[in-house]
Parts: sequence; C-alpha cells; structure tokens
Amino acid sequence: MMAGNELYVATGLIVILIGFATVLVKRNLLKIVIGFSLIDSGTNLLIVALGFYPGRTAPIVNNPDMLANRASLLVNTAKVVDPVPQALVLTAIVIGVGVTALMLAYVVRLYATGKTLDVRQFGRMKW
Amino acid sequence: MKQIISIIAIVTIGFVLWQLVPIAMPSGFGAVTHHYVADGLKDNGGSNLVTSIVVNYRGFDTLGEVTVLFLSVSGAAFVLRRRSGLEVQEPVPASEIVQTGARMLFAPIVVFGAYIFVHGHLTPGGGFQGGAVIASGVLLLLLANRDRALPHGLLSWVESLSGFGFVLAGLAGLIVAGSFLANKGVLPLGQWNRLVSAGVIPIIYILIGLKVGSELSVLLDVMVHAAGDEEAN
Amino acid sequence: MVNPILLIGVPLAVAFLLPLVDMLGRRTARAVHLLTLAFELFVAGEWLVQFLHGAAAVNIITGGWAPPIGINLRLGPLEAALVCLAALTGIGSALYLAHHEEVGSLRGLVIQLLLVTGAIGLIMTRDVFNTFVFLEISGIGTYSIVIFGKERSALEAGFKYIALGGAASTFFLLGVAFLYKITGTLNLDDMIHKLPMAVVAGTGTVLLLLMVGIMSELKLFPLNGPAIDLYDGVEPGVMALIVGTTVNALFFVFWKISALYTGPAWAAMFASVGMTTFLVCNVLAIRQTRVRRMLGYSSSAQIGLLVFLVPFVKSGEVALSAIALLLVNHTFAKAGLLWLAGTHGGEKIKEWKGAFSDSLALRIALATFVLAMTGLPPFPGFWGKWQALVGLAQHGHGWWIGAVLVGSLFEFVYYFGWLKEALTPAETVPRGAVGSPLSEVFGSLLYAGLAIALGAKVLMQVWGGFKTPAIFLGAAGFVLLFIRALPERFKAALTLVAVAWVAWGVFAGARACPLWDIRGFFLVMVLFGAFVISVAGLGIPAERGSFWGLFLILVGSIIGILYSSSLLGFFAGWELMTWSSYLLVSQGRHGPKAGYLYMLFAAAAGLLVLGGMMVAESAGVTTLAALVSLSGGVALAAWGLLAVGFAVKVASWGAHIWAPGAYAESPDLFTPFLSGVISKIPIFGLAAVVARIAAPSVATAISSISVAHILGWVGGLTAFGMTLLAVFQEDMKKLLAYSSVGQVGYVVLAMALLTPLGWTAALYYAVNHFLFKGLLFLAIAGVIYRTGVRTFADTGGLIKRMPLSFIAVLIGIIALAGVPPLSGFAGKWLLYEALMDKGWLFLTAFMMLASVMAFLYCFRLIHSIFLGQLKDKDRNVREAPWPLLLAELLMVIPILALSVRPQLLIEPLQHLVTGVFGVPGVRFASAATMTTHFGYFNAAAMMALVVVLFLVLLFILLTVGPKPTKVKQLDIVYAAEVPPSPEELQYAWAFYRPYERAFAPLLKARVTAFWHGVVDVVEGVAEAGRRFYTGNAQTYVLYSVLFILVLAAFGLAR
Amino acid sequence: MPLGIKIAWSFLGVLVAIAYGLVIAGIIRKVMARIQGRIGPPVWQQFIDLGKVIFQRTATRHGWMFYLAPIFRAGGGIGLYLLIPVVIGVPALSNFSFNGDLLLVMYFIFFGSLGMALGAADSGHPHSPIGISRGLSQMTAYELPFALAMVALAAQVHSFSIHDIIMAQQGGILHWNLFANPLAAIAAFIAFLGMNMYAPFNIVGAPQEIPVGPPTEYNSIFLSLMMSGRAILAVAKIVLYMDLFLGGAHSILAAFVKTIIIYFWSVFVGAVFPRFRTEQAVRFFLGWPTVAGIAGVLLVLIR
Repeated sequence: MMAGNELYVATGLIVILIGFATVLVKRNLLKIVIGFSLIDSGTNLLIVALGFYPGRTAPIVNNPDMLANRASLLVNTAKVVDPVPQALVLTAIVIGVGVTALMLAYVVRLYATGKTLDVRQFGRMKW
Repeated sequence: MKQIISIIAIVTIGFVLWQLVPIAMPSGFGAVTHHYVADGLKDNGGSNLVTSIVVNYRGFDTLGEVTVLFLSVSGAAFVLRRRSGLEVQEPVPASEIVQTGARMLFAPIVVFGAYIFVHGHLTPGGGFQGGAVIASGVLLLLLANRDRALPHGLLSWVESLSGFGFVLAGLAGLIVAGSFLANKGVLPLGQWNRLVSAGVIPIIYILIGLKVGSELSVLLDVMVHAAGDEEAN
Repeated sequence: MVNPILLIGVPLAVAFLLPLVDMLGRRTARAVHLLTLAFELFVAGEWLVQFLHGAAAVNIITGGWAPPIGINLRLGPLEAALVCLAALTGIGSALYLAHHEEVGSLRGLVIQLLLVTGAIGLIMTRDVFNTFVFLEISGIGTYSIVIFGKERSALEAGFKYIALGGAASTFFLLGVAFLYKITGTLNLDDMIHKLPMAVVAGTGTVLLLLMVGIMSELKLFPLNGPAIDLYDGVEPGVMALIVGTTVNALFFVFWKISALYTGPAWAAMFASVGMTTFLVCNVLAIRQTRVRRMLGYSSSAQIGLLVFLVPFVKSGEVALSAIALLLVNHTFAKAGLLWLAGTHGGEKIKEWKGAFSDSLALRIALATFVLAMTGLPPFPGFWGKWQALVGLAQHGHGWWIGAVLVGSLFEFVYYFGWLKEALTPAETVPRGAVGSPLSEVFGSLLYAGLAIALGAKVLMQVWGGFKTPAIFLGAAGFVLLFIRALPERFKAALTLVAVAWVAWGVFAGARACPLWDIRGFFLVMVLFGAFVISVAGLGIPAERGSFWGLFLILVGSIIGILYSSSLLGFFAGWELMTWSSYLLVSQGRHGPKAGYLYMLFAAAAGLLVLGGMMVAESAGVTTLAALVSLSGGVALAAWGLLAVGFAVKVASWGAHIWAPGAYAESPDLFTPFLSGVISKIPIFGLAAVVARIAAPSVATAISSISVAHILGWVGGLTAFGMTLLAVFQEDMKKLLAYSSVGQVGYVVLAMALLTPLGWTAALYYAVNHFLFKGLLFLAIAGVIYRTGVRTFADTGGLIKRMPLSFIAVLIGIIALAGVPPLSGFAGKWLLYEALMDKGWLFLTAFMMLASVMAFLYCFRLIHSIFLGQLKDKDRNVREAPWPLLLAELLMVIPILALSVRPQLLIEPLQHLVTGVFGVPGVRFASAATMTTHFGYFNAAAMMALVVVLFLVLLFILLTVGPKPTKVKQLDIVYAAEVPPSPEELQYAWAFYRPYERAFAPLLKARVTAFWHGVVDVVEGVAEAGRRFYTGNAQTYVLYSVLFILVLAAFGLAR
Repeated sequence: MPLGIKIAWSFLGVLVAIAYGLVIAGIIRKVMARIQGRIGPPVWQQFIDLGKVIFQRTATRHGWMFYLAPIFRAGGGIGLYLLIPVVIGVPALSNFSFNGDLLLVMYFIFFGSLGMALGAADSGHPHSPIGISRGLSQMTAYELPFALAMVALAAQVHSFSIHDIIMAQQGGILHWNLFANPLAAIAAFIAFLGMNMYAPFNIVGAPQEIPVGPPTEYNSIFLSLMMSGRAILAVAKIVLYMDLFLGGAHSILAAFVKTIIIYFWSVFVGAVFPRFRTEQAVRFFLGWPTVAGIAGVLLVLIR
C-alpha cells in the first residue's frame, strides 16, 4: 500500500484526463456528455482524496463524552479525515448533476433540430 | 489530426497536473478545519460534522447549491419546453409484475429517503442524499409506466415552499441571532445524538430533502416527457 | 439601512415562490419579478449613496460565524454600484423580454431572476468556494436562458458554451480545492493573507488552473469562441441581461481573485492576455457581417481591455476609477445596443439601413451607444480611457498605450461601419421600432440617458457649469435635438439667438481676458462662422430635424477646445467636435458613406493626438501651457504625434482621401462651416499646442526644425496635389472640397515655418480662407438649393437669374486666387515673403505654381455655373433666398474691408505673433505700407489704382462709341449656322481634358490605392484570423487545454 | 513729386506705352509676313484696326459681365504697366512701383486675363471657354519655370523689390541677370514665349480652330479696349523682363532697345516653330525649362 493517498489522487486525475479525452475525441454528443460526467467524477474523487488521511474515520462525533471533554475533542482532530472536502464535494456533485441534466436536455433538443448526434454538425456558427 | 493534437495535449497536461500530486499528500488540518472538527459538535450539536459544515458553517453554499438544482431543473424544463417533433415510439407497457412491484416499492423508498434526510445531522447522509433516494422511487414509477402523471401541483407546492422555507430559516437566523443562516441561538441545540437536536439543521435538511426530492422528480418527469408532450412547464 | 444579505435572500425566496405566485396569473408573476428587482435597486442604491458619502464597506457574515470559519460577503461602493447595474439591466431586460418571449415561460422569469441573483452573489461573496457555487448559478442560468431566440442557433451556441463552461468550472474547482489544501482556508481574504507563506511546489499550476477557469468564463482570447456564438445566436435581450449581470460580476470576481496573483510574471500574463484579446477581437470584428456577432467580438475586446488594466490598477499605476468608468460605459452601451438590436431585428449589418428612422429617441440612443462604445466624449468610457492612458503614460508604459490606441482604431472601423448603415436612408420601408411600446425600449432609453447624464456631469467638471459658453451651447443643442415640431427655419433662428447670446457674453467679458491671444482669434472666427450659418439657415431649411441641435453641440465643442487649458479639456472638445461634425456630415444625401471615411480618419487623427498628449503626460505635463517645458526626445515625440494628428485632420496629402467626400456630401448648409471653420481647428491645434512645444525648441533643437521642414513639404504637397485634383472635378462641391483641402495646405505650410512672418501669413490666410471659402460654399448652396443639381454639366448661364450669387462667387474666387486687389493677394504675398525669408526657395516656386493652378478651377467654377448658356430648364430659377444672400454679404464685407486695409487683421496678428515669438511678423513703413525683409505692399494704394482705372475706363466705355445693343442669348457669331440648343453650346464637361492628359502620370490614384492596400491587408488578416473560431465545440475545449499548456510553457506553472 | 504731376506723367506714359505696343505688334506682323514670303500689312496697321473698331457704328453686347470685361482687360494691362519702373532714376517713369513688389506684379498680370475670361465666357460662345481652358492650362505650365526664375532672382538679391533687382545689376553687362544667373534667365525667357502666346504656344487663339480665341464675340468699342489692353500688357511684360534680366534702363533709348530685343526673341522663335497642342505645351514647360529653373535656384543656393 502506498504511503498516503496518491492512489486516489492519481486515479482522480486519470479519470479527469480520460474524461477530457472523451470530450475532445468522441464525436457523439451523448459520449461527450458522458465525458463531462467522467470529468466531474474524477474531480470529485480527487477532492475527496485531498481530505483523505489513511487510517482515519469518517468525521462523525461518535462519543458523547467528547462534548464534555475538550481534550478528547482535540484528540478527535487526529482521528477523523478532513470533513471540508466532503462538504465541498457534496455541493460539487449536485452542481454536476444539474449541469449534466441541462446538457442532456440540450442534446435532446439538438437531436430534435439536427436529427443527428454528431458534434461536427453543430458548427454552423463560426468565424 | 485534431484528435492526435487532442491526445498529445491531454497527455502533456497530464504531466503538468502531475505536479499537483505531492500537494495532495496528507498534511495537518488548517485552523479553519481544526475549528470545524474540534468545535463542530459544540457549535451545532450535530454529530455529523460534514452536515454541520454543509448546513451551518457553509450553509450559504448550500443555499446556492439548492438554487443550482432549482435552476437546472427550471433550465432543463425551459430547454425542453417545446415539442421536440421527434417520432415517439409508442412505449411498450411494462409488465403487470413490474408495474405492481414498482408501486409496492415506491412507498418504502420514499420512507427510506425521508429517513436519510431526517437523520442527516446524526449519521452519514442528508437532504441531498435523501432527496435523491426519493427521486429514485419516482424514477422507478416512471420507468414502470411512462404515462404515469405525477402530481404536478403538489410537487410545485413542495418545491416552492421548501425552498422558501430554507430562506425563511436563514432569515430567522438573521432576525434572532443577527446572522443569516445562523444556527446557534435560534433553536436549542439539544442533546447529542438525539433526533431533535442540532438546532435548525434538521429542519433545513428536511426542507432540502423535500426540495431535492421534488425537484429531481420534476426533472425526471420533464426528461421522460421531453420527446412528445407539449409545454412541460 | 436594509441588511445587504437580503440582496441575495429576497430574490432567492421570490424565485422559489414564483411558481406559486404564477398561479395568481402571469401578470402578477411579472409584477413580483419587477418589484423584486426594484427592491434590489433600491437597497443597493441606498447603500451606494451611503458609500459615496464616505461610509465604510459592510462585512456580512453568514451562519453566525466570522470568517474564515463561516462564509462572509461584502458590500462596498464597487459592489453596490455593480449590484445597481445588475438590477437595472434586469429590469430593462425583463421589460424587453416581456415583448419577445413566447407564451408561458414562467421558467424564463425564474431564470432571469436567478441570473441577477447569481451575479449579485458573485459580486458580494468573499469566499472562494462560494464563488464557485455562484459561478455555477450564473453559468447554469446562462445555459438555460440562452435558449430564448432562434432555437437551432441558440442550441448550438448554448451547447458549445456549456462544453467550454464545463471545462472551465472543472479547472476552477480543481484550483479551489488545491488552494484549500495548500492554505487550509476557503476565505478569500484569509487565503490572500496565507498563500504567500504557504507556497509549495506546484502552487503556480494551481493558480494557473484557477485563472484559466476565470479567464474562460470571462471570454478572453482564445477562449471566447462559444461566447461569440452566444451573442450571435441568442435573443439579444437575453445577452443584454447577461452583459449587465454575469459579465460584470465575472470581471469583478477576476478582480477579487487577482489579489492572489502576486509577482511580475502574473501581472505580465494578465496584461498580455488582456491586450491580446483587445487587439485580436477588435481586428476580427471588422470582418463581421452580422451585427450581434460583431457585438460579441466587441464585448470580448472590452473585457480584454479591462483585464489588461487590472495589474496596473493593482500596482497603483492606473486609477481604479478608470476601470469603473470603462465597465459602466460598457454595460450601458453594450446592453443598450443589444436591446436595440433586438428591437430592430436586423441580423445583418446591411439590414440596418434607415434603422429607427421613425423614432428620434431610438436613433439618439443608437448613436449614443456607438459613441460610448468607441470611447468618445462625453460618455463615461472616454474619461475612463483617458485616466487609464494617463496612468500608463506616467509610469512609462508607452508601448501598451500604442497597443490600446491601435485597438481602439479598429473599434471605430466596425462600429461606425455599422452606424453608417443605420444612418443611410433605406430604399424600402425601413425596419425599426414601428410602434414598439415604451416598455420594450425602456432599457435602451434609460441607459442612453444615464450615459449622457453621467458623461455630461464629468464634462461639466472639466469644462465648467452651464454658464460656460461651451456647455451652454452643448446643452442648448441637446435640447434642440428633441424639438421636432418646430420648423427648421425657426430652429435656425433659435440657433442664431444662442450663438449671438454667447458671442455677446464672450465679447462683453472680453475685457477680462486678452481677446487677441490665439484663442480669441479662433473664437471670433468660430462664433462669426456659426452666426453666418445660422443666418443662412433662415433661408435654406435644414433637411434633417437634428441639424441645428447637432450644430450647436458642434459649436459648443469647438468653443470647449478653445477655452480649455488642460490637455484633457482640449482633447474632450476635439473628440466631441469629431463626432458631432461626423453626424452632421452624415446627414447629406450620400453623407453616411462619406461621413464614415471622415470618421475613420478623424478617429485616427484623434488617436494620434491622444498619443502625443500621452507622451506629454509621461513627462508630467497636463496643461497646454506646460507643454513648453518638454524637451529632448519627449518633445520631439509629442511634437511628431500631435503634428501628424493635426495634419491628418486637415487632410494633408496622403491622408486627404476622406475630405472631398465629406465636404461634398455633407448638407449644403453645413459645408461652409466644415470647410471654413472646422478645418481651422487643427490649425489652432498646431498653433496652440504644437507651437508650445516647438517654439522654444526652435532655438535649441535642430531636429524639430527639420521635422518642421517635413511638415512644410506635407503642407505644400497638399496644396499642390489637392489643387491639381480640384481642377478635374465635375461636381461643384467636390471642386470646392479639394480646393479647401489644398488651401489649408498653405496654412499648414506657413505654420510650419515657425517664424513670426510665417505665422502671420498662416493666420491671415486662415481667416481669409474662412471668409472666401465660406462665401463660396454658401453661394453654391444657394445654387444647389434653387437648381437642385450639383454637376457642372447641368448648370450654366445662371448669371442671368442669380446675379447676386454670381457676384458673391466672383468675389470669392478673386480672393481665393489671390488676384489683386482683393484680400487674397495679401495672403499670398505674406506667404511668399515668409517662405523666401525662411529660405525655402523651392517651396516658394512650388506654391506659386499651385496658386496659379487654382485659377483653373476658379474659372471652371464660375464659368460652368454662371457663364455661358443658360439652360432651358433654368429659365425660371430665382435668386437665392435673401437670408442666404445676407449671410454671403456678412462674409463679403470683411473680405472687402481686408482688401482695402489688411492691417485690420494684421495688426492684431502682430500682437499675437509677438506674444509667441517675441517679435512681430511684418513692419509698417507707413500707415498703409507693409514691409518685410523681402518686399513691400500697399493695399490701399493698390485698391485706389484699380478703382480709378476702373472708373476711368468705364467712363470711356460709356461715352465713346455707339450705345451697345443687347442681343439674345443664342445670337452669337456661329459660322453662319443656326446655333443649336443652349445645352449643346455649353462647353462644360471635361473642361481641362488636355491638361488632364498632360498630368496623367501624376493623376494615378496612388494614395487611394495605398489606402485600399491597407484596408485589404487588415481585412485579409481579420478574415484569416477569424477562421480560428472553427465553430466546433471540441476545438474550443481543446483551446482551453492548449491555453493552459501555453501559459505553463511560459513558466507560470511552478 | 506731387501726386497730381505724377498722375499726369503716368497718363502720358500709358498712352505712349499703348502706342509702342501697337507699333511692335505691327512690326511683328510685318516681320512674320516677310519670313513667310509675303509683303504684309504696314507697321501702323494696328492703329488702323483700332480706329476702325472704335468708330464702328453698331456695338452689340451680351450680359453685363461681357460689358465690364474689357475694362478689366484694359485696366489690368494699364495697372500692370503702372506697377513697373520703366526708366530708373527718372521718377516720372518709375510709375507707382513703390506700392508693391515683384509679387504684386506677378499677380496683377492675372487681373486682366481673369476679367477677359469672365466676359468672354459670358458671351455664351463655345469657342470662348475652349480658348480659356487652353490659355489657363498653358499659363499654369509656364508659371513653374517663371516662378523658379523669379525665386532665384529674389533670393539672389534678397529682395522682391524690382528696384532692388535692377540696382543689383548695375556695374557692367556681366552683372545683368541674363549672365549672372543664366539658368534662371533661360527658364524665364522660355516662359516668356508662353506668356506672349505666339507660336509655338498660340493654341489659345488658334486661328484655324477657334478664330480669335476667347474674345470671339467682342466688337467695336469693347474690342478697342481689349486691343489697347493687350498692347500695353505686352509692353509691360517686356519692360518687366528688361528690369529683371537686362539691368533695367537708364534712358528711354536704352529701354527702347532692350525691349525690342526681348520682344524679337519671341517673334523669331514663333516664326520658326509650329504650334504645340495644349498638353504638349504643358509637358514642354514642365520639362527642360523647369529643370533650368531649378538649376537656377540651386545656383543661388550654392553661391
């Protein structure tokens, strides 16, 4: 096992890159949307990984004594992972859902108007 | 040609971004995080620290997040507001077993979703997760029977009032404790690990759950009916 | 005061509730929407007032936690102003869209409101991740709302926009997350504080990701492809909303976050990317044929300019107000133009012919926005640009200034190209706001009004209040613009009164200021010219309702120039004069096209003048008087730029191609002023500005003398070349136009002598030219008014019908040709004496040739119109209207007075010239005889000689021989044949054909060909360059990746 | 000298000059005839012609500009003559030259031409404007070498005063500008050919195409004024050339000899060369004569 969280960070990065590759190379609009989903997922994984500390637990206070005992609360800071990235990712996921939904809606309408899913057919406006 | 350039560019940028990996290595908490972890329980009375952050410390983000969802549902509905003009295949009705099963499962799923958002301040999960679970129940219904009409009026009321409630809860904080979305001092924080504790956090999370559930349901409805109906709005 | 958090809370709550409100009816929903926006405006406005009175910015915490634990927001003056703009634009767009959206779009209403809210959140938040959230709100709001409009285009553009936006937000989010990891905080202020201490390897890459995210949201080059499509494909009202809300907010985010970026590398990167965007987008915009696509490029360019300025503002080199003014200006003008574009509906620029010809207010709004966009005064952008350039100049960023000026020139090219179409009358029924309700155009009118009001306020700070003549006339003109009901002659009378009133005030107060300094000299000319034109206007009604309003604004602006003591005041007046005269020129029948060319060269001249002034500013000089203190290379550079600028504005050879069209095609009533007065203002510039630099350095720097020699040859070439071209004109106004340009060439030449005698000659010549050319143009205006034709082939023999006009023209051409005994000879005499005195021998001979050539066109003019055979169609033509004759008389009187006593003018000039050089130009051997080193001249004796000879010979003619019988028109010696019709007897077409053949090698249109070449090159570059925007979504995303790589290659990813 | 007496002298001078002008015009007709192998009219034929037109019984006129033009023409000639000093040292014959320098003289030449052109054009006869167009074209062309020569002279003497220019040429024949600045003189004397409108530069009145040229329509008393004006104009020009290049004159005799010489220069050239077309004439003057003029100016600059 690796010393820290390289595995997750690296995986996140690679997923992002795969997502970008999909977006840039695939011609099908739906696949491009999937590419963006991959980018979102990779990003989320990477952000969570940023707050990951090997061997620690979820940031939930599971011992009532802590409330009374400030010292043990402080100990807790060494026992749990960073909760902030998790909170951020929660937000990011929802946003990702929203964007994906909109993209899909666009794809539906683009298909309806252009009768194709080839991204190259939607470049009439240029220059 | 462009694809080759794209691949080369992506590989190159992969190398550039690789520099970031060392930054991601575990390091100590910063002062802010330290405060969240050390004093989160004291400040908000909820044992789920992530929830404390999401609903209180960074509650303003969450309000924005709810707005994003609301907006994207509105947007999707807006984008899909016109008749698509596509040939719609007459859906093959699902079998009786599937339809019945879906109807049966729907209620437990909704209850489970409610459970998740009601306990958001205590256990993993929360309004978004719960809402998503509820919406998955709706999705099941829709998959089983495309023609099933959702109670638009009800969904609309829930959607609007829960969002409004969220803002009201924030304003309550402003009026009572002098700060928008404040928790401490608005309602008693209660005792650790009780369902009724953590001040307004569970209230807000319930509102979020309702809102997310109803909104995602509307979204699914819009998407499902995108291909034929007039004016999803 | 209302808690600022409600600026976000209230609209969110309303947005959530709007679906329920909608159940009460759509009208109610709309009303609630508008009320909410009004609430935002009220709250932000109230705070803004507080801030302007010195209140401190408020910090708003959320969740009950002070930052950095909780998220906080801030409302300061900038934030409040931006929120106001967002709310205003929201209101305007809501009103507009109510007329344009299809039935039943409650969702649209919600999205509109949330767009405004998202922008407000972006503006106020001080948290980095919160910024991301609001970025997404704005982004998704944009993705959703752009679907207004033609669906296929909107969908296409929207999808590209989402694709690039998705990539951008990923970069941004990664940046935020890693910054959190590095600094342990998400609060912006905390992060700014902690980042320098927490820098680790890779921080640069993180910052780069964040910045590329913002830059691509900001639509900077090369990431602006989708945004431009968006402008093109989406309902313009929606784009107006986005410009007023999201775009401003995004820029403000950039501004806030840029605090994280310290060090020269980042500053250089911001400046370079911003300037590249400004230049590239402005160049590419000139090849656009579609209005909204052009506006898209323009928006990118403007944001680029703002981004470019950010590092300089941060370093304290440029005032913050520069950016603020430019941003406000852009919002007003761009949102306004977009609304107008939507109301009009013409997608192609060609379709804009005669736009809004049924609505005065909308025409004024359109012109206002175009002027504001191109950075002309008095609109806020002008002041912003000036401040920015001054800041750059004072800190030695000369090359950046050059780049800004070049980019600005392209702005003129495409914006005025568009306005040209709009000003061109439509052949068919024009499209436009036929019956467009007030609420639809409310936003445009409001923004036009605000731009004017804000601009006027600043202008009055620079020039003074309503009691100053310039402002008084400008304001009067502005009011007159709106009065449509009055007959044009009555408006002329009002103009007359206003001008007379100002003149009275000026000369009654003349005791307070030394009238006969150079300003006073030109002031008299301007006021007299304006007075004469107004008198003429009593006879010939102006064709367009806005003529007199614009004319007063023009006169006011010229007076503003003359009264200004600061460089800023001078330049503001200069540019005001440029656009007001441009609009007047465009009122002619083929005016818009000619006016366009005029505007381009005038703009180039303006930018050169601006450049020269910036050189002066770089040496700390801010007033005209202080120009004297310049020395060395700075003086030479300032001198050169200013002189070239003024030379372009007087249409010196090489830059003359604008002039004939502008003079010929402008309204007949305006041409005398354009030729007589406006062409003299650059001469004032040369005299008042350039000479301040040059005069002291004459003694010291040899270099400036040789530069003066070049200027002299330019003037000489102009005089010769334009005279030659005038000879072959077939159109009477064109002939006089070339003549005017040539005549001013003499003045430039004399000015360039930089000797007391030279200046005496120049100023005498200037006045004289003003008189005789004004007279000629007035008389020609009468001929055109009565006969309706302008080409020589269509007139002839009019002496029989219009004898007084003939006499006016006769006096005019004698004065022009410099034939004794009229006043023109003194001008020629002074010029040659001055040239010889200076030792410029070849120029002397050259000018003698040019002067003689002028006879050719003088005779052509008077012969083809008045002499020869009267045509049958003209048998009933009447003499010109009496007010016009009166105006001509007003010009004739001074000509005759000067003919007898040139001293009337030369004596005051002696004072003036002595004031500049320390010695007078000519001496007086006796009361009537002027002498120079080279010669002498007694005008009174000359006149006496001529009069005596005339009387004696007339006596002989009357007494000796038989009394002559008058014969009929066709009763001529005609080889015993019956003469054909008058038309066939008139020798008028191609009058100097043999001469033309002789000069054929000189007459090749080389200059025109040169400028065509320039245009071809620029257009070729623009045409090739715009292929960069392939229209493919994937390419655009690829650009964003490549952009990161390029910046990383520059070493920013560290 | 009191003004009255001066005016009287000038009046006399004008009359003599007109007579002289008519005489040399007669001489030229005679000489030309002899060269062409004809006997030719008597020398005083011009006086006969003048008398004839003055005493014609009818006169016709067109517009009022037509009426006034002869006044301009004659006034222009007389005025020009009055601005040029004829004999130096004799106040009576220095005319009114103290009122203006060479520049005034150069410009006053145009006064008469302009008036004549206006009146002729008012007649409505198409030949008039055609002639004027040719005349003006040619005039601008010879103006360039002429102007260069004048500039050279003025720069040399550092004055535009004709008197100063004459004075600078005193002290021997080699001081004459003809020899002091031969290049300028060449330019000026070629320009003189154009000024006099004899062949090869007689396209203006080209007898075979547009008889008489611009003044086609003039008759009787009008024509007499024009003839007088033309005669005195010719005299004024040769006097001017004498002053500028031949060192002026100290006596009437000297003036007579020098002016005759100058005049015959154009007569002889005219007798030898055929007519130029307008554009040929223009190109001619802008060619070598101009080069000579430029060289003349350079000569002054080098000194």
